Amino acid sequence: MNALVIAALLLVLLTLSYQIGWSRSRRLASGGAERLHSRPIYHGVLAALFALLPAIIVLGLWALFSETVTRSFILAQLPPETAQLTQVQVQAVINRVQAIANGFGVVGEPAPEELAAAQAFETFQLVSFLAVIGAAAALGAGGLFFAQRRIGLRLRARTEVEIAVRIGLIACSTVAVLTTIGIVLSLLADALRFFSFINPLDFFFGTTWNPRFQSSGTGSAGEYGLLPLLWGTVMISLIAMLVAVPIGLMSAIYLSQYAPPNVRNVVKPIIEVLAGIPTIVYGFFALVTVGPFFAGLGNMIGVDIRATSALTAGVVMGIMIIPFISSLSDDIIAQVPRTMRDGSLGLGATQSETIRKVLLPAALPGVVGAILLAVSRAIGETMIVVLAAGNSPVLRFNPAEPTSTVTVSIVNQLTGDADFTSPQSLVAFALGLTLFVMTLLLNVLALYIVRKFREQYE
Amino acid sequence: MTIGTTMDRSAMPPMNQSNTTAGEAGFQTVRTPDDTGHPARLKAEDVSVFYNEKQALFDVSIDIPEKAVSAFIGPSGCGKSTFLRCINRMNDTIEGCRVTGTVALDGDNLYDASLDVVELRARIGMVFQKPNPFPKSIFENVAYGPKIHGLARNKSDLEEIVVTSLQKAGLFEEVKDRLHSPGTGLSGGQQQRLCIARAIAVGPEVILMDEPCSALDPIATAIIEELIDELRANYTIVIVTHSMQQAARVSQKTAFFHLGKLIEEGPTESIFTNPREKRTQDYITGRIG
Amino acid sequence: MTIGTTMDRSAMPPMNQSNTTAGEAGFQTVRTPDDTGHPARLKAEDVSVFYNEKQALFDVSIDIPEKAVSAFIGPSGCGKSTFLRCINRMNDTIEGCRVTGTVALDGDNLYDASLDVVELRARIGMVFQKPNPFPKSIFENVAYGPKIHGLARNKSDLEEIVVTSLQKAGLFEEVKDRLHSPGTGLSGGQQQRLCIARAIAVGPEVILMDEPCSALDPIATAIIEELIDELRANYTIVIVTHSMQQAARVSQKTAFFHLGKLIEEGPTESIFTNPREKRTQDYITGRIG
Amino acid sequence: MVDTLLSSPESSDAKRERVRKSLARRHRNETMFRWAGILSIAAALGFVAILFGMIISKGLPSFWQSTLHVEAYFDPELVEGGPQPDRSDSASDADYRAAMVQWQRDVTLSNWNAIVETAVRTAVPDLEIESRDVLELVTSAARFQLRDRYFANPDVLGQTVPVTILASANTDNWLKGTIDRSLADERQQLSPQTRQLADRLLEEGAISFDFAWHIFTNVDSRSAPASAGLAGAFMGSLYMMMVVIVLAVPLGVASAVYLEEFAPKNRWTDLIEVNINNLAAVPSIVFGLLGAAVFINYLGLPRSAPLVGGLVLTLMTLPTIIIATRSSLRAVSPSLRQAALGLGASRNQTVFHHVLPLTFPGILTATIIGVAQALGETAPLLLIGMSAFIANIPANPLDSATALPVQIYLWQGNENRNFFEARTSAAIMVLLGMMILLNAIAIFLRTRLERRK
Amino acid sequence: QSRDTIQIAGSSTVLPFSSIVAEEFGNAFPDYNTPNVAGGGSGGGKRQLCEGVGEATLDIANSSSKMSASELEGCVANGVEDVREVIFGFDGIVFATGIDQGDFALEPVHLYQAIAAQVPVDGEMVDNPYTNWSEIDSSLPDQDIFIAIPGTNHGTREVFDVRVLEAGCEAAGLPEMEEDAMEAACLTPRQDVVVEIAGDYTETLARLQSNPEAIGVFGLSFYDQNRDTLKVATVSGVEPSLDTIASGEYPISRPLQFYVKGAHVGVIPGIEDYVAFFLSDQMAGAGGTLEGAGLVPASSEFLAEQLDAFNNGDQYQPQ
Ligand SMILES: Nc1ncnc2c1ncn2[C@@H]1O[C@H](COP(=O)(O)OP(=O)(O)OP(=O)(O)O)[C@@H](O)[C@H]1O
Ligand SMILES: Nc1ncnc2c1ncn2[C@@H]1O[C@H](COP(=O)(O)OP(=O)(O)OP(=O)(O)O)[C@@H](O)[C@H]1O
Ligand SMILES: [Mg+2]
Ligand SMILES: [Mg+2]
Repeated sequence: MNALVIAALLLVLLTLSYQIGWSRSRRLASGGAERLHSRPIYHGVLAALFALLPAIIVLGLWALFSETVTRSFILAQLPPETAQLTQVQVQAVINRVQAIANGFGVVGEPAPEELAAAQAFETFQLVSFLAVIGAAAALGAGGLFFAQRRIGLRLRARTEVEIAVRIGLIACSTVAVLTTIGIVLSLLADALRFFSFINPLDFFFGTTWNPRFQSSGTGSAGEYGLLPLLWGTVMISLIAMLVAVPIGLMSAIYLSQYAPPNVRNVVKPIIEVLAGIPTIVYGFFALVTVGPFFAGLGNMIGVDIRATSALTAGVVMGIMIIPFISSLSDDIIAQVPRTMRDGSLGLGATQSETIRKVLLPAALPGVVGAILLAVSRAIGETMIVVLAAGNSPVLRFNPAEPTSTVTVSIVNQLTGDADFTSPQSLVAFALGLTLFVMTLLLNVLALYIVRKFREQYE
Repeated sequence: MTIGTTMDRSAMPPMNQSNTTAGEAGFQTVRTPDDTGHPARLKAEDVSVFYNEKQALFDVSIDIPEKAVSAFIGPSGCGKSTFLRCINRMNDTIEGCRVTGTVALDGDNLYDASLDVVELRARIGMVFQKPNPFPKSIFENVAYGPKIHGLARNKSDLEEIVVTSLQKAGLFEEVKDRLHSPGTGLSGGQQQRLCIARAIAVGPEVILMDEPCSALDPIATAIIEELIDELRANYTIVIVTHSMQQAARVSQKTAFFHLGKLIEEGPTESIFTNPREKRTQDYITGRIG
Repeated sequence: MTIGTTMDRSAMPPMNQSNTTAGEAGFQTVRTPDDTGHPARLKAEDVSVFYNEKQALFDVSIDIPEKAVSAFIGPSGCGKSTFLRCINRMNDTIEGCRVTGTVALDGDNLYDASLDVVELRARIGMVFQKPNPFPKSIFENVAYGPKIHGLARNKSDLEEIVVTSLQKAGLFEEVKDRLHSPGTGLSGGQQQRLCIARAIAVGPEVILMDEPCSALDPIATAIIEELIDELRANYTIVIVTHSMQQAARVSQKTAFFHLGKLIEEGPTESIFTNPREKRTQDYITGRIG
Repeated sequence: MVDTLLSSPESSDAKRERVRKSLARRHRNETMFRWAGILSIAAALGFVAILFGMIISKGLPSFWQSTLHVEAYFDPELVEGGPQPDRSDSASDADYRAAMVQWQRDVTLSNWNAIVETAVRTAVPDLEIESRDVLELVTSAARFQLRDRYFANPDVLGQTVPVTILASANTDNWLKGTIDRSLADERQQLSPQTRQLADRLLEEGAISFDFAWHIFTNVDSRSAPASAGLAGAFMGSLYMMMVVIVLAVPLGVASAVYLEEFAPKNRWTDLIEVNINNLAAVPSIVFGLLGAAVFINYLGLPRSAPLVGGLVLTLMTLPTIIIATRSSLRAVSPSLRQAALGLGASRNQTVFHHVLPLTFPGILTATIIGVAQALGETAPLLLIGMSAFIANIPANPLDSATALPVQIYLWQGNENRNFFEARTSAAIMVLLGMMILLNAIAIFLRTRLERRK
Repeated sequence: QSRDTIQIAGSSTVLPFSSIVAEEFGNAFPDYNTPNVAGGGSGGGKRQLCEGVGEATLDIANSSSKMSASELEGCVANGVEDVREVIFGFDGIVFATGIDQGDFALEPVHLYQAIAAQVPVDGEMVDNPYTNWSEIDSSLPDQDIFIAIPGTNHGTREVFDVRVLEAGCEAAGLPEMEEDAMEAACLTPRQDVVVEIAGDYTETLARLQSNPEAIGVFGLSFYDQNRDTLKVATVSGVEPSLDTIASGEYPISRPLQFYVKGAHVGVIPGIEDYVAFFLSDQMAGAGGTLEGAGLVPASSEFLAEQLDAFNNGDQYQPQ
């Protein structure tokens, strides 16, 4: 209901202001001999911006501060002693009042002052909503008035709209940054709580991972050495890359350089399907087909290969990642200018020499980007590892043995049955944060390398 | 040097592409036999080229003499580049391009199934219309050919080849301090000279040049023309050019293409001074295009 | 038409870049005043350009006359294109490029902070060295400029602009049947003419051309030259060219650049017949490059 | 040596010799390279084939399910609650609604199982069999099916009408042979009587294997596994996919455009770049944590809603789309940008009119990969309440819903392996079908775009 | 305009039972929506329950483990003071092998000796030497030891640790040592032949299929539904069944419960009815629907007590 009113308000402002901006500037243009600086469309958009922005800002501010304002309003309604209570208690009281006002029951009989406060709060909610809507509408109209007065031949509407667009783009690219901040914030508190149980040194340098299940009676905390998980992650990702990079890259090369277009058009989407198969399917594929196959193979050649092992998980994960590398690389390689290819072929280079020595180096930054993306995917993958790696977080260097990874442990500990305030469960946050920081460092390094490489050739 | 601030070819007839339709029957190239005694190294016979369904070249037959420069001239889009690409089979790399007829080098048909295209292209080098240096250092650009063909025994060999090639292309002095900076950072003219150096470095027998000087200033052009003149003592050179002056200056044989057909070919001197075909005459005097 | 099968400038002195070092003090451009009565439209003063740390242009000052063709000549890499790009601030788009000094159009400094670069570029059109049509239809290529600048009121208006522009660029006849096929499918020469048509379509006041004919054959070149000659009645035109003949044919004013410096400028006739600076003379007669 | 190599005619033969010598090796390399390419593709396609083969061979049979065709008698003795309340009898709307609810409750409490039982018995009147064993034959949802029929049309009371009832999951297992028919009684899920009854009914033609439309029209069911369907999960996934496409693609492309085309190259943009690459490596469950904290706790959006799921998946796929879009932007030739700028196009216009259209195929690829990844994701949904048993088809993105991969996850964990193994594969087939459809749309768009070029 | 659908999340063990009840509830009460039942683990369910009071928060958390005191503190800190516990039945934990394997009559001590990383041999702790069941006890089949136990993230593991390993440990008679070391010695599994399953029972089943010699740990209901492929082992001579578990004869079982947010009772429509329906004989009682789905039912009196406590608003107090 509220949302509907707001949406309607914004929509009205939008159409009205655009129309006014557009038609006014158009009239100007047809009147004089001089040309408009910007086309009427831009004037319309600019007017719309001027009308909408103040309104949205008002609404946004309200969304931001309403909680604080509401809080202090409720507090003001309650007896002054309330403010003397501890923060948790104050919050509890405020929650009670809000719950009463919104029709949620509360424990115990509500006190009369609480009821009064709730009543006042209800009125306050309505009044404040009306006030905010009114303010937004008024400011929007003001903005529109201002904007339509500015309209003139020399008004650089386009430039201004473009600046707005630019700001919009910047805002979009900050979503990623905000996400990061959000992730760090949502992990940090609990990770710190974990470290209040467990010494960070034991965590970062421990070689045993055995969190146990916290039995209600015993206070056993278990052991939380990160290294076995980390090594498992590295090993499985490495194996996955060993499978995916050659196959993916060679497929991409073949598709973009050798295959006739109709083959390409058929094969490429089929390979892309691999990316869409739910990872749980891969997990079962690994467990039921690939694992026993490797075990059998090992038997044949006299090597002990376990059915569930880093090898199995890595290979299957590699299969899943193939399309990431092949599709992206294919596009990137196809974009290397044809003249480059001709130059090399004209010198008598074979197709493969041209690809290896000219096209690939030219496409390398992009390809490296694709590979990094794939590595990231491999590190973050859980389902396959859960099923295929044997969930055995022990520091072992033989890929034919079972292992486990950081992300699997995160999922296990987080969605398990353990007490959510115990280190068994909190360790997930510490693991998440650690993984986050580590991949961050890895990416900084990668950026540095790619940059260095690009500098050389551009 | 002619000086004129106004146009000297202002009365231009309207374009008359429709006069000579593509399928015209009984078409015959006019040939003036060459008496300078250069034996034919390359022989093209009835070469037609199709881009998908569209025919771009019609039954071209021509002999390219050894140790001489042959120039292809003709208006834009007439098929000069297309024919040039037939000679080292670069057309193979174009999707949908189909070549019929034969081109023979020393009597061996280049379109023979048993022929090795790679070897062929090492023997018949090519320089393109738009400069296309690799995104590598200047040195690597030139060293690329010799490396893949295994022409250098060792590093110093390679360096020597690179330096010599750059010198011959008239680029060495300008880039000697930055041999290891990227080739793409050069100006247009420098880039094209780099491409020429790159082609020379492989030591081909025939060199095909598709408007090698179109991006060069007169001085650099002169250097290249001089180089072409030097090289023709030992090599067979084919050059596509828009500049009739250039064709006149550097070539011994000229072929005139028009709308995908080879209209006239013969010793440069006779083509320019005494064209036997009306359209050649018209083109040279600027009446058709 | 000169005919010669041997080189006529075979005794070339070695390159002498080191003779004139970049930092040379007290350098002065030689100017021959123009008496043809074209008022200056563009005035450049002390323009220097740096690519990152490297200075590519040194204190260039020049007046560009209205309703006339000015030609920039000079050896490859001397900074002609760089200076041309200063005039419509295309250098802004090159990472690491920095321009000092002022360029004024009708007295307004183009490097003024309040100036709208986009508007400027609509007034000062540009044609590039390498043809660069958009990967769209021929029609869309030409219509793009008029569209974004709101020059056409309706569809038929737009069509008219497109057709006129194509006609002026001498391309209409060749492409009229395939206006809606892609512009990138044309041959090199056709592509460049398309780019010229595209620039004309915006109706600029000044047109900058960076070797517009380097990819064209003589006939097409002649058409363009004729067009330039026609356009100069109403427009200010600046052309960079490698061909001294072309400069001589089309321009009223010529400026000679060498190693990033403007060596000499003046009426074309006097530059070519009576150069006052030794280096200009040397360049024109082919002794330096 | 070198000089002769370059100019003297004698050495030309020597050079050719040298080129020749290496030629065999180079061609071998070429062939090997080519074969490496072909083998890679064959391997990739092989994997696709194996996976698909596995899934389809397992999942296909479950699209045909044992279905019972019998005549049901709506016995007035058994159906309680009296006549349906009439609108005119009640004073107000509220009263009417209350009366209606009461009636429905009463009707529900009737012994519908007895009606079901009778219906089955009439098909094989001669068989002596306990009612428990009869009821085991059919899905437990049968009684609600008959009740709903009565709700929809109270006139059937006292009539005998033909009804189509699904056999229970265990009956289906028995009839299809997914449970070993030779096993001893104590290892069978059904009593010997029920098994006999099922076989008889099949013989009589009362049970047939019908196409299981309900997989597409029903929602999940725990108490009556035989009638479990995918409709809810499918719609949930569809809504989430729409949210992801609507949000992630514009956001991702806008970020990529800003970073690649407009952003100055400085520390701030470096930071953003590293940041984005890093987000791609964050395990998906962490996004679930973030989503639970931000969207549900802080912004107060509803739990289990596809909108929230879509938002979380958007954040998750954003880096993929940004990275891929950036690399295709980077590949657009600078001369094109110059051409537009030189015509007086502003930078925005240059980017939006010329550069972006060229990167469309790249963006599409990025979108497919990103959306596919999002579509198959389970872990983050666990934390925002979407790995749930939800009995309604969501009508909008704010309704509770689950998603296809979650449904697959739930089904694969179902105890009744004999039945749900195939059903899980069937669900995977539907998910894959959705993926392939998505791909097909993208390919269609891509070829159209490429043709226009 | 408050939310009208009950939100439930938590333990994956309780999930099937809870979903069945929810579904039947939706069918039986046309005036209520069918509740939404999500997984996410007991910990996750309780975490979400304790995030606060209000529309966007959970109403009921399913759990296979008891809420701890610190968890309750966390709840209270977020304003969730009134949490009510409802125990509705028991979960039996069984050992099973593939159908064509030998018969196992296990004792906790056998399992301890098969699983522990170190076992006492002649009064001294040594690395576990056993590779074949018959080495542990000649009554066991001659079969390689390979056993899949629940991962440390599972509630089942707790019961397994306490009822099997610790019991077995005691029976085995470990040498004297400190309490912590003793616990570690009892509870640390070996890595080579023991695999900890982090996923659900399907995964355990898949492991049995890929390694026919393996023994797996399952819930009773899972075993019951897969009798055609699984063969159950007796523990201490008792065969697991609904009766033996309900009577306490079979040693390995645990209570299943859910926690209700008192503040939502009466606000979110249907919570009281849902709880009452859940605890009715028709559902959780002996012979009820949930028993058919493998729940070990509690006695009618016990269920009635639970319902009374809930209706009285008795708040949960951890021991
Ligand atoms: N790859 C191609 N696909 C289709 N048509 C082509 C292709 N390349 C060239 N053409 C067409 O073939 C004809 C001959 O082209 P070609 O490039 O050989 O001309 P040209 O004489 O070299 O012209 P220019 O002097 O402009 O380079 C032209 O009409 C051109 O449009
Ligand atoms: N983007 C750039 N970055 C660095 N240096 C550049 C760049 N563009 C040009 N230069 C350098 O600036 C100098 C002048 O280049 P410019 O392109 O202006 O020469 P030009 O006279 O147009 O040559 P040409 O006739 O070959 O086109 C050259 O030495 C060139 O290497
Ligand atoms: Mg050409
Ligand atoms: Mg230039």
